[in-house]
Amino acid sequence: MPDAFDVLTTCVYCGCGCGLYLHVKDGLVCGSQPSRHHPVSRDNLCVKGWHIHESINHPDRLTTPLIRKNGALTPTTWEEALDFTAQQLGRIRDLHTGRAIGVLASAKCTNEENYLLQKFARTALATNNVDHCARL
Amino acid sequence: MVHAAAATHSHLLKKDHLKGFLRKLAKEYRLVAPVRNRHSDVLFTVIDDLDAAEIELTEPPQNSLKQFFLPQQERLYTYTTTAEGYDFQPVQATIPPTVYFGVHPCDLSAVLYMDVVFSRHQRDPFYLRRRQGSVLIGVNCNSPAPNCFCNATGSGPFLEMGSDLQLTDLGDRFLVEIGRAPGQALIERWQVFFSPSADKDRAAHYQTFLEARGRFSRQVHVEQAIRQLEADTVPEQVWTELSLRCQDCGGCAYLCPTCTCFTISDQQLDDAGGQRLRSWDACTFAGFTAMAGGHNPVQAKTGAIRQRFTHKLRDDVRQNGRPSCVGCGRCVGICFGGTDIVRFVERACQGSL
Amino acid sequence: MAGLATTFGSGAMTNSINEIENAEVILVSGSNTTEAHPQVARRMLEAVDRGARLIVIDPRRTRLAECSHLHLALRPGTDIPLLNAMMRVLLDEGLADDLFIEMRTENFLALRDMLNRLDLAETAELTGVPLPLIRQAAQLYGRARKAVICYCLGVTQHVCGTENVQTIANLAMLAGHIEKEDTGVDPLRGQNNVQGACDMGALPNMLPSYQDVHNEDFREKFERGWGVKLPEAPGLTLVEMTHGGAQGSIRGMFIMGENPMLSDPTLSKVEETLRGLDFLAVSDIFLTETARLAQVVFPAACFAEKSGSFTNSERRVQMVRQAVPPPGECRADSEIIMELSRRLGYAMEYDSSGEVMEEIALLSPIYGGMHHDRLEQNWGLQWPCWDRNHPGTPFLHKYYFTRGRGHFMPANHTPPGELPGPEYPLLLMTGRIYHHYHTGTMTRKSERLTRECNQAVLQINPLDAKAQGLRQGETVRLVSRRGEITLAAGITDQVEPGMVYTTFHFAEAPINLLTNDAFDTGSRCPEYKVCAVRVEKIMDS
Amino acid sequence: MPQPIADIYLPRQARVEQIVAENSQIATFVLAFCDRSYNDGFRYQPGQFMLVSMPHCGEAPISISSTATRPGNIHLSVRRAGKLTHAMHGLRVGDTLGLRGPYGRPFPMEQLAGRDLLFVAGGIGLAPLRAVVDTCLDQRDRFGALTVLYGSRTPSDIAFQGDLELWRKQGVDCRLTVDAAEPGWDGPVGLVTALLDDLAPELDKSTALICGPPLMFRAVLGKLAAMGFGDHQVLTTMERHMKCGVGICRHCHMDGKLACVDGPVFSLAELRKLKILELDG
Repeated sequence: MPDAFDVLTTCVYCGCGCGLYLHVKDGLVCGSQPSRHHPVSRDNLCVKGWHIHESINHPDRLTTPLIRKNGALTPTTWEEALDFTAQQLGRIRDLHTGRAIGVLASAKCTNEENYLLQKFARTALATNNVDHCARL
Repeated sequence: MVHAAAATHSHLLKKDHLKGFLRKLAKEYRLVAPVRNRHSDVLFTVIDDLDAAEIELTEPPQNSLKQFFLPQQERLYTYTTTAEGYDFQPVQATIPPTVYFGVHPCDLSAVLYMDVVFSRHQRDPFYLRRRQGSVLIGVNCNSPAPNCFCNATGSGPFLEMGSDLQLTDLGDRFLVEIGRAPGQALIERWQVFFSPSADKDRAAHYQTFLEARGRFSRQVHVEQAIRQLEADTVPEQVWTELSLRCQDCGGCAYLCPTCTCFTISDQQLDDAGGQRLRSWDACTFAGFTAMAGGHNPVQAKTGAIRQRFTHKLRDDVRQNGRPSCVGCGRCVGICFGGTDIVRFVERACQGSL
Repeated sequence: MAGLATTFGSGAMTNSINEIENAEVILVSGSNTTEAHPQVARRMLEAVDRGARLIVIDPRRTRLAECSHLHLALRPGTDIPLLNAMMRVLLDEGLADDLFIEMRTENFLALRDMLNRLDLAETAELTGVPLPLIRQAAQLYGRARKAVICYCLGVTQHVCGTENVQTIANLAMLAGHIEKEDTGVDPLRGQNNVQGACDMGALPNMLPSYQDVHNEDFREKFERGWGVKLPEAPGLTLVEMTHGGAQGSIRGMFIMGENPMLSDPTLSKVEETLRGLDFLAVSDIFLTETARLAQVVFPAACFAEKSGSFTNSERRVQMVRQAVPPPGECRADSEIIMELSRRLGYAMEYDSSGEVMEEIALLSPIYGGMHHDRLEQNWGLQWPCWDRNHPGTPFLHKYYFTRGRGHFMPANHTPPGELPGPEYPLLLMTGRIYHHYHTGTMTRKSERLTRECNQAVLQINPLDAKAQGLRQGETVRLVSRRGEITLAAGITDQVEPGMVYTTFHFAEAPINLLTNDAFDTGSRCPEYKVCAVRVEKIMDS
Repeated sequence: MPQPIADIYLPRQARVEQIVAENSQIATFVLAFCDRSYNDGFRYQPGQFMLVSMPHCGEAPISISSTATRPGNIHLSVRRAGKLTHAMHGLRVGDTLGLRGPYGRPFPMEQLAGRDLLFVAGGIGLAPLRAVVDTCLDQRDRFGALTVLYGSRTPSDIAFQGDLELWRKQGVDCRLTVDAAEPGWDGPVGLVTALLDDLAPELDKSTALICGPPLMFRAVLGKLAAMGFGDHQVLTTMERHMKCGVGICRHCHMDGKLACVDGPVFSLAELRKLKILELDG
């Protein structure tokens, strides 16, 4: 692998869907540039796309699962976070049926993730209470 | 600009042997060249696997060498704030010696311009340490792209100086001219790849130049616009129109091979410190000139737009004798509001030609 | 996008973004295109430079309005009468496309009768736009050979959002401006994958590919595919879920990459609801306002750290490719979902996002030919793409509408849910700005974007500012019946007297504390574009 | 092979030795480089500026308000304006900050020798001029009469009171005015331009040095012109956003000139050739 390379991906900052290259150096995204032949970006990005790398490496990124203990969110393991979540959602589902569970998908996540999430809601949680902020 | 007689110390490199030559270079240098990737975009790319890379020498690459000498974002220092004090540690970056192959005349001119900017008042260590270990192998443009206008900025389509080696495509072979000592050294080191050029090769070179010069599809009156700016006769309305259309993307400056404005900012990483970053900036952003407390000496958008074109076409001519627009055409057609430098030149010259 | 679904059968842009620059007339309604969809605006301005006419319908004098040939500065919430008036002009002047109406549409008589009952002068009066301007706009639009209408949330975020959209569709069908290349009706989607999230069935009433939950056949198909019995009753919408109150029917929530604590209307109610839940889990990349209320927070991978696909506004399904590994212990949302699902007794095993897409193609007809290996090539595919050999669809409704015939849905004026009065004399509109995206979760972490803009600004007309004795940049209090915030005053004639405008990106000035949770009965879309407020000067040193 | 290039962007650690609160918004920080030998060899000229680093705040240009004729430490007088200056106001004696410089074209002290100097300042604008006044006082024989006109918002906003006191004692004609009086103020109220009415400078041997907010600046220029000052007899120092300080980053552009290397000190004659906000309004 060269020390620096570019990966073509799709911008997340509006519905236009520009094709942009993320510039990766030493394992970090440190730049972005438009694709010239992409039908939407056509060799330029808006100011948000040109600076998209700045929020990827941001030190405020969450990097560990958090769980509320004694009122405060504290770091925990994936196992505990997943087990606890599954147990809680399962309990509510079994006690009140799936109608008591709401699931919000995301207009910022991928198609595949949204598909999985609504499938998860409709199968594992037995609810059609799944929506996202399409109208906001 | 190019004369048949000028190319005295020139060599020939058969196209069949180009890859072999590059393979030798790649053993001792990091190799960067314009590569057409699988999405059909052409980018200057660090070449890891020469056999897998499709080197593209005709379509101008969408990025320029600026990205390598002045990266979009680079870490200058890390800093710590402890009880002992507030201390900066330089980032120990190792910069491998790099051959930049297949650099078009516009981009070569741009590097020469950057060399001046980064050493005129003070020598910029971060730029120069990248630049010092670099070898530039240029390739003249036989068929300028539709947006090119380097003929109007004096930076193409052929260039005689600026690179270490300068290649001209003569069909089945390249004519190779030596620009500077590192180029000479390369030729000597791998002389087996090269053969002497004959008069007919140099004649073909000149003929190719003449043909290339006739292949520009745009006529951009850069000189006239420079005169208008110098005489301060660009109608105010032109600035107003352009600034209404500018949508603050910064793309023209970021894609420009000679726009070297940068900013320096700190990013806190934890309680004990952070890093100081240098990143590209653009004079068209309002925040470029805004001072702490909010006052901005460049108040209207027109001021920022005026700065962009005036700097490129007037101030740099005053200072360096030539504009810092190298006519590469990268900013042409990419503006969200249709206000690229070619449109500016057209508008500025309207009624004056 | 319920409005287009009922009239055309598909709720998406009928054109490709690039077609816009070939249009002869572009009608933009309720879209601050240069700021919210820069690449679309780029095509509009390119069209203008080629000689096209640009008509902008917007209460504010946006940058696009300044670049336009006709700016119809309507009173907020009067879109329907304005468009009805335009249609009446088309009828009166013989600019209706009779052949198209005859061959391709139904229910035209209902529209014609409604339009003929219209008093043009009165209608124009209602909208605040001079009748000659309306007439001119109608003529431009009606006479064009290729004309597109682009609209955005300025049209949909009203109590009558669905009717607004239907009225736009009526106008396009009346003029015959649909079915052709470079001609159509284009709702611009706000977020990067809103289209995809809808396509994927992240909707309470729709299974993937807009297959109605009500419909037994569709349900059966998915039950066979997924191997479980599916719930029949449509679910609750987002606002119903987040506004249920502390004792609402929803007891537990799982929120993936959304921040309703900033994006939803009447935030105090959202907070009450979320705090009242028995359990809340949030998956996000930053600790958002919503994540702060959760019992469990999962650190998610961002777009640069995973692979999959997004569907843009022009229905183009494109690859998202992983560039770097996720930082720390972050995991992709898909992994999180699969882990939870397994623990809840429904195992989902996918080795890659490509495998998920294969299942999507199997069950969602419009994605029938979408496979990652195909998306990898070229620049993705535009749905509908029925099978592996289908090239995708750059523009919709060629030869026939998705629903068969286009259905005219005549609508009359519906006043906004809340209008200014003596106590709250100003009309507040909300929207986006160029430098920030949605709730600012990502963009406000960017050094450059925050340098350029890091403050909520209340646009207010110089006359209103003067009446209050406000200076440029002064911090003011903005109050509605539901709450109050403080923010900086930006005095500008971009807004008319009596109107103010601001954005929802800033957590320190959460404008949705003020907005009205009245919403459109058709689409459940909240009325963000109109509510009544007052501006108060803050009296201190 | 390439020779090592000096790291011109590397800030050096400096320690706060003393803090003088000039008013509620302005404080003067007395600083010395932690590296003693560097500190001892550090030289600068009046009108030059330093780039100051504060943790997580980046850098900002601050003009030096002390004189090189008193070596050993550097004074930076700072008004709270943005993030960095606010952080500076949180410093305590003994804390450290980052410094690099000095940068910029200084006041042409050689050319000012033998002339009567008229200083006109508003608010924080006295900071860079303070460096000149103190230089003149330390080399008293080289310069003619010294007059300082200083405008403040209110009497309690008057900064540099200690300096004004000292200057008076050394024969500098210091005159103050305020925009709005407070109880106990019996001095003039109004713009600093009004103070010029009472002066009758010998034009052929006078130079004016001005620094202050744009409105004041323009008003003073008008007045001086009316009094007969030629454009060459008026000097000022310009404030701009800066990042590199050494003529590369271009944030401080002024119609073809750069404030960091072509300035910050300019004569009015030089400024008149430029399209800048300060002159065009």
